[in-house]
Amino acid sequence: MRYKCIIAAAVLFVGLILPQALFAQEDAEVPDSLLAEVQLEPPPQPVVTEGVDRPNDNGHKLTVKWKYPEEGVDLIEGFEVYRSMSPDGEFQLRGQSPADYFEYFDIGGVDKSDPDYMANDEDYYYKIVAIGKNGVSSESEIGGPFQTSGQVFHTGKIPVLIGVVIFAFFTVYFISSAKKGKELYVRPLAGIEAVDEAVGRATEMGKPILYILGIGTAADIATIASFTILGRVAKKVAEYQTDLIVPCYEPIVMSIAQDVVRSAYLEAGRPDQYNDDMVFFVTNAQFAYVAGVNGIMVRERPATNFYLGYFAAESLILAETGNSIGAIQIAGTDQITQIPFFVVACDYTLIGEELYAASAYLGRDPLLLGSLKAEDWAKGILMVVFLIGVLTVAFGWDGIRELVRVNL
Amino acid sequence: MKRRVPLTIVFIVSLFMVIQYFVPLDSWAWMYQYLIDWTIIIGVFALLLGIWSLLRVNYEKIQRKSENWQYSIVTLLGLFIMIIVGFVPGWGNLENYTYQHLFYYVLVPIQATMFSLLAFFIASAAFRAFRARSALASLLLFSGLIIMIRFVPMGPLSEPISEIATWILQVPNLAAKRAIIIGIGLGAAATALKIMLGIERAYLGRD
Amino acid sequence: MNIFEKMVALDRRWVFLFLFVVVSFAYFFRNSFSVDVVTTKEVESIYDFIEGAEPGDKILMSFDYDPSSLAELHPMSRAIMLHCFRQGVQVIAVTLSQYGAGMVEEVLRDVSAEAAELYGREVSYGTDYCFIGYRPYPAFVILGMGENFRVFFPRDYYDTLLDDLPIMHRVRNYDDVKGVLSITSGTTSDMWIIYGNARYNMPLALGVTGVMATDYYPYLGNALFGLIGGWKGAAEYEQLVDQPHDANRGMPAQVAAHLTIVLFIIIGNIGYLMSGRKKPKIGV
Amino acid sequence: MEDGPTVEIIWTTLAALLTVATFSFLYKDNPFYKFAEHLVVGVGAGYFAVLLVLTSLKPKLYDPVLAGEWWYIIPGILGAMMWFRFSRKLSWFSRYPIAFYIGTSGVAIPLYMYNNVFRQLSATLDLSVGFGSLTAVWGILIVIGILTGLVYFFFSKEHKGAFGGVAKIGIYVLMMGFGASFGYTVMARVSLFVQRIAFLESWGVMLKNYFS
Repeated sequence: MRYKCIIAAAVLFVGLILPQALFAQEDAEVPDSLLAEVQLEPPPQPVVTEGVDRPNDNGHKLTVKWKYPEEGVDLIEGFEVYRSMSPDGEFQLRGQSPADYFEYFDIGGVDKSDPDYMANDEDYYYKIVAIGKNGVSSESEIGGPFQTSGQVFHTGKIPVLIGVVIFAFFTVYFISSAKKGKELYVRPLAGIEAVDEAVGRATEMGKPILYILGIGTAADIATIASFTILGRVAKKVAEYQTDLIVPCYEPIVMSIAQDVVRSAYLEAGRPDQYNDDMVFFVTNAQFAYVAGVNGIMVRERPATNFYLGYFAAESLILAETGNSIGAIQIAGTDQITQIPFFVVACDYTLIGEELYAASAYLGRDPLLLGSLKAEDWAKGILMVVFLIGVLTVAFGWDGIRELVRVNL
Repeated sequence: MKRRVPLTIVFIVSLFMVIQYFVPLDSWAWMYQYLIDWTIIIGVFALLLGIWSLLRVNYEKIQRKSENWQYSIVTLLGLFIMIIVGFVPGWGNLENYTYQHLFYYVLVPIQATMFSLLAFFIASAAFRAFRARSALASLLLFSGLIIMIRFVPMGPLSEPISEIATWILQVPNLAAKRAIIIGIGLGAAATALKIMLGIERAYLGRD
Repeated sequence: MNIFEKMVALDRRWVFLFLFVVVSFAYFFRNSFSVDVVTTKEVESIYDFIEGAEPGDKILMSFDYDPSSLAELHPMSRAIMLHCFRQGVQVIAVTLSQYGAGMVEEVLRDVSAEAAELYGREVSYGTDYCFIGYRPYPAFVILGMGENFRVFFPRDYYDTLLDDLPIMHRVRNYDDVKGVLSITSGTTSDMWIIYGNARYNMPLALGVTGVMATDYYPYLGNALFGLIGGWKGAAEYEQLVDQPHDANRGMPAQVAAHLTIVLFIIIGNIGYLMSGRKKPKIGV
Repeated sequence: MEDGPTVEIIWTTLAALLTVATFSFLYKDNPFYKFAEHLVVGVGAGYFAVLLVLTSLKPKLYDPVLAGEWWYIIPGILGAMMWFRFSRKLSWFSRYPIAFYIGTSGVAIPLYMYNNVFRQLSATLDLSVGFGSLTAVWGILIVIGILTGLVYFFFSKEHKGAFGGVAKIGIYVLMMGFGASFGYTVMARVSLFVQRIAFLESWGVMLKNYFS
């Protein structure tokens, strides 16, 4: 744990301190003001008041604001906004603004190669031209220098940060208290209890077990949760000496699944029974994969099908084909659009969060269950916030509602 | 080396991914994009493992003359043709005639048809599961049926049915979705935290 | 095995066959019979909204989809625009979708030509409709248009100053249009609710894909005054404006399919209740 | 590249036959389906292999490195480490790129916290809940539905007594939601099938025009 803290501190240092030091701002110099040429009956002059950097972004954008006398609005067509990097340099047209609107949001390019590029922490000068309806325009004095800059921390995301910190605290706390030997109760879940039973059933029938990890990548949390459950299933399979079929959609997922199954066989004391052909790659075209898996189902006739991980539209095709061959089916996904189809077509479905719970439950390390306690606490707190929030909103007070709002 | 280094990598990368969410700076955005590029590159390298696995499985089937071995020839043929016409320099690669035509006239129609089988499976699943077997199943049946009947002209009944359907979509449907989404959020965040801290490490295998 | 037991244990391939035949039949004879689409309140309220508009009123239509969802969303865009042109309601078009501009141009051209032919009057650019173009950062654009359309769109898609378009005369922001309709296949629908309606409180309605529709029902009656979901919603609108087209032609097959499924569910339930079997189950 | 009518007919006929072969799976597994299935698996894998190498590996690794962006060699090396899996003894090297890949899942922590928790919370509080109107009543029902649904997902407490009763209401709400989603999806799935019939129809028209 200690070396992780050191690394964390180092990453934080590099990330937060260094950019500050590198991009330290210099004092801006005061520009010379230029007098605009005066002609006959020109509209009133705009006066540039400020250039405001938008908070919580990477810079490269600036809102320039100006003042304009009320009586002038009817005399002009609108404004043109010009920008330059020096008060006496060449001013370039950035855009227009309507006659009654006294600010302009100047969006510059982010990339240096972009002709529109607007650098952070550099001086920019603005000039506003009021275009008179009589064809005569009048220029403002040059405003500036204004700077745009990137922010180190997105203050609109503070609620998320607080949420993450509190939740991380709960998780770590309950896992470490589980390590100290505190008993944690977890209610039984039908889908979890069915796992071992399903392996036994396949053994009795002398048929294989099919395990589908879904079509997610190895970076999807649902897939990673599924690896843990696969480890448990594979171990049982090895103990019972049943056949296991794991057709994969993604090569990295396949590689990891091979390691997981091999380890499970090793743990069950039958490393010689494992071979890489149990976990194989089919294809990475979505419905071609479905066609392949369907073929495997109707030819190998597995007794039990597991569908655990990330699933899209193929969920129901697989589950219905599995149903037609009479397999016991256990499914679980965090894809909300697919849960109804699994519920309808499978024998046991782990709904959303239950998939993660199952993963914690069936993992090798019972300490992982501590995280379930943390999730429950978070849910409890959320329910309280919900209730208080709804009540306060109903009585016309927006405090709570604004407190939890994330402003991206 | 075998466990400690990978777990450290996971921790560092995860931590960066968490922090970058809160930091809008260009340098961080660049780093994030750069690391996402890594995953793409690793993914493409891993593809060779996938292709190798596909070759091996099918080759063994043919060699052992196991059941349906003839079809494995079809798979290998499809694979080889695509790879050869796609990779041989000067043959147009992605614009190659055979590559494009096999895509449009083989891959697309079979995949689209496979997808369209859902129309039938959704019907058979509804037939089998939408039965008033218990209170729970009856509710499923009721709300599913109302939403489907909405489609069918029913004369004077249409009006109240469409009202109820809208209510179901507005109230219980939304409540159900939100509850599940929130649960998933907490479960996923907890799992990701355990992965980051190296508590959840089944993906590394043993030894 | 009595008849009820047979009904319960019916081979699913009968369901397949029946569905296949019925839907194919409905599809091939789609021009021979039409289906009276049941219109829903959420679609009717959009129709009533435009029906209640005076000639010369203006509607902002945001086409926030790209060619990939054209097939699903075009029928509703067409029906709504035809309705506007019929009523003499002027359409200000904008797109917040990166790949939308070329497509919107085409849609506007086709539908205005069709309306001109249908209603026997000239439907011309600049007076009956205009297209102000595309800008990135949809959230900013929605906020900006709440102040003044000219903030992000000083000129239209064809580089004409907005003030030179008769339709845009004295139109500053959402206050000067009767309402906003966003036809969308992505997240801009949320932005219209959060940044548009919540902030500027203009009447807002959405046309969305079938998959998205269930997510927006909760906003009906508060943020949204109407909602059109997928082909079904489009078919309703086509019927309301009496211009049945693509969406309506798809309806016979849809109704046939839904009816078939409902029928089989009923068969299954009768069989189940009469035979007293306990299988099958749902898996939770 | 333009095909002549005869060539186009041949290709389209192939596509139509493969479509029919795939549909035949609805009846039962058969040689035609087996052929279509094995063909699409091979073609699909080949298609994506070529596509990914040419559209991902080339612009992300080959081109930048040639252009002097040497730092892209690092992920290249990491990627190549995946190939150590071909040797049983050295396969543990592949854990480094795998660990990196898994590590990127860390982004899920703040993202899920925002999308799944805070956004849902805000969206719910933004609904007009209050007293008096019907929508307000529905608003309150939605909140009750969400809360009971969350109670169903409690793992560390037994679903017994009053708590169990609330959880039971929760699962009822979930079920109604599932039924609604299921029923609503039928439309989209049927249109997929209609599109396939439309394709077969256009093939028929094409044949008819060609031979007459």
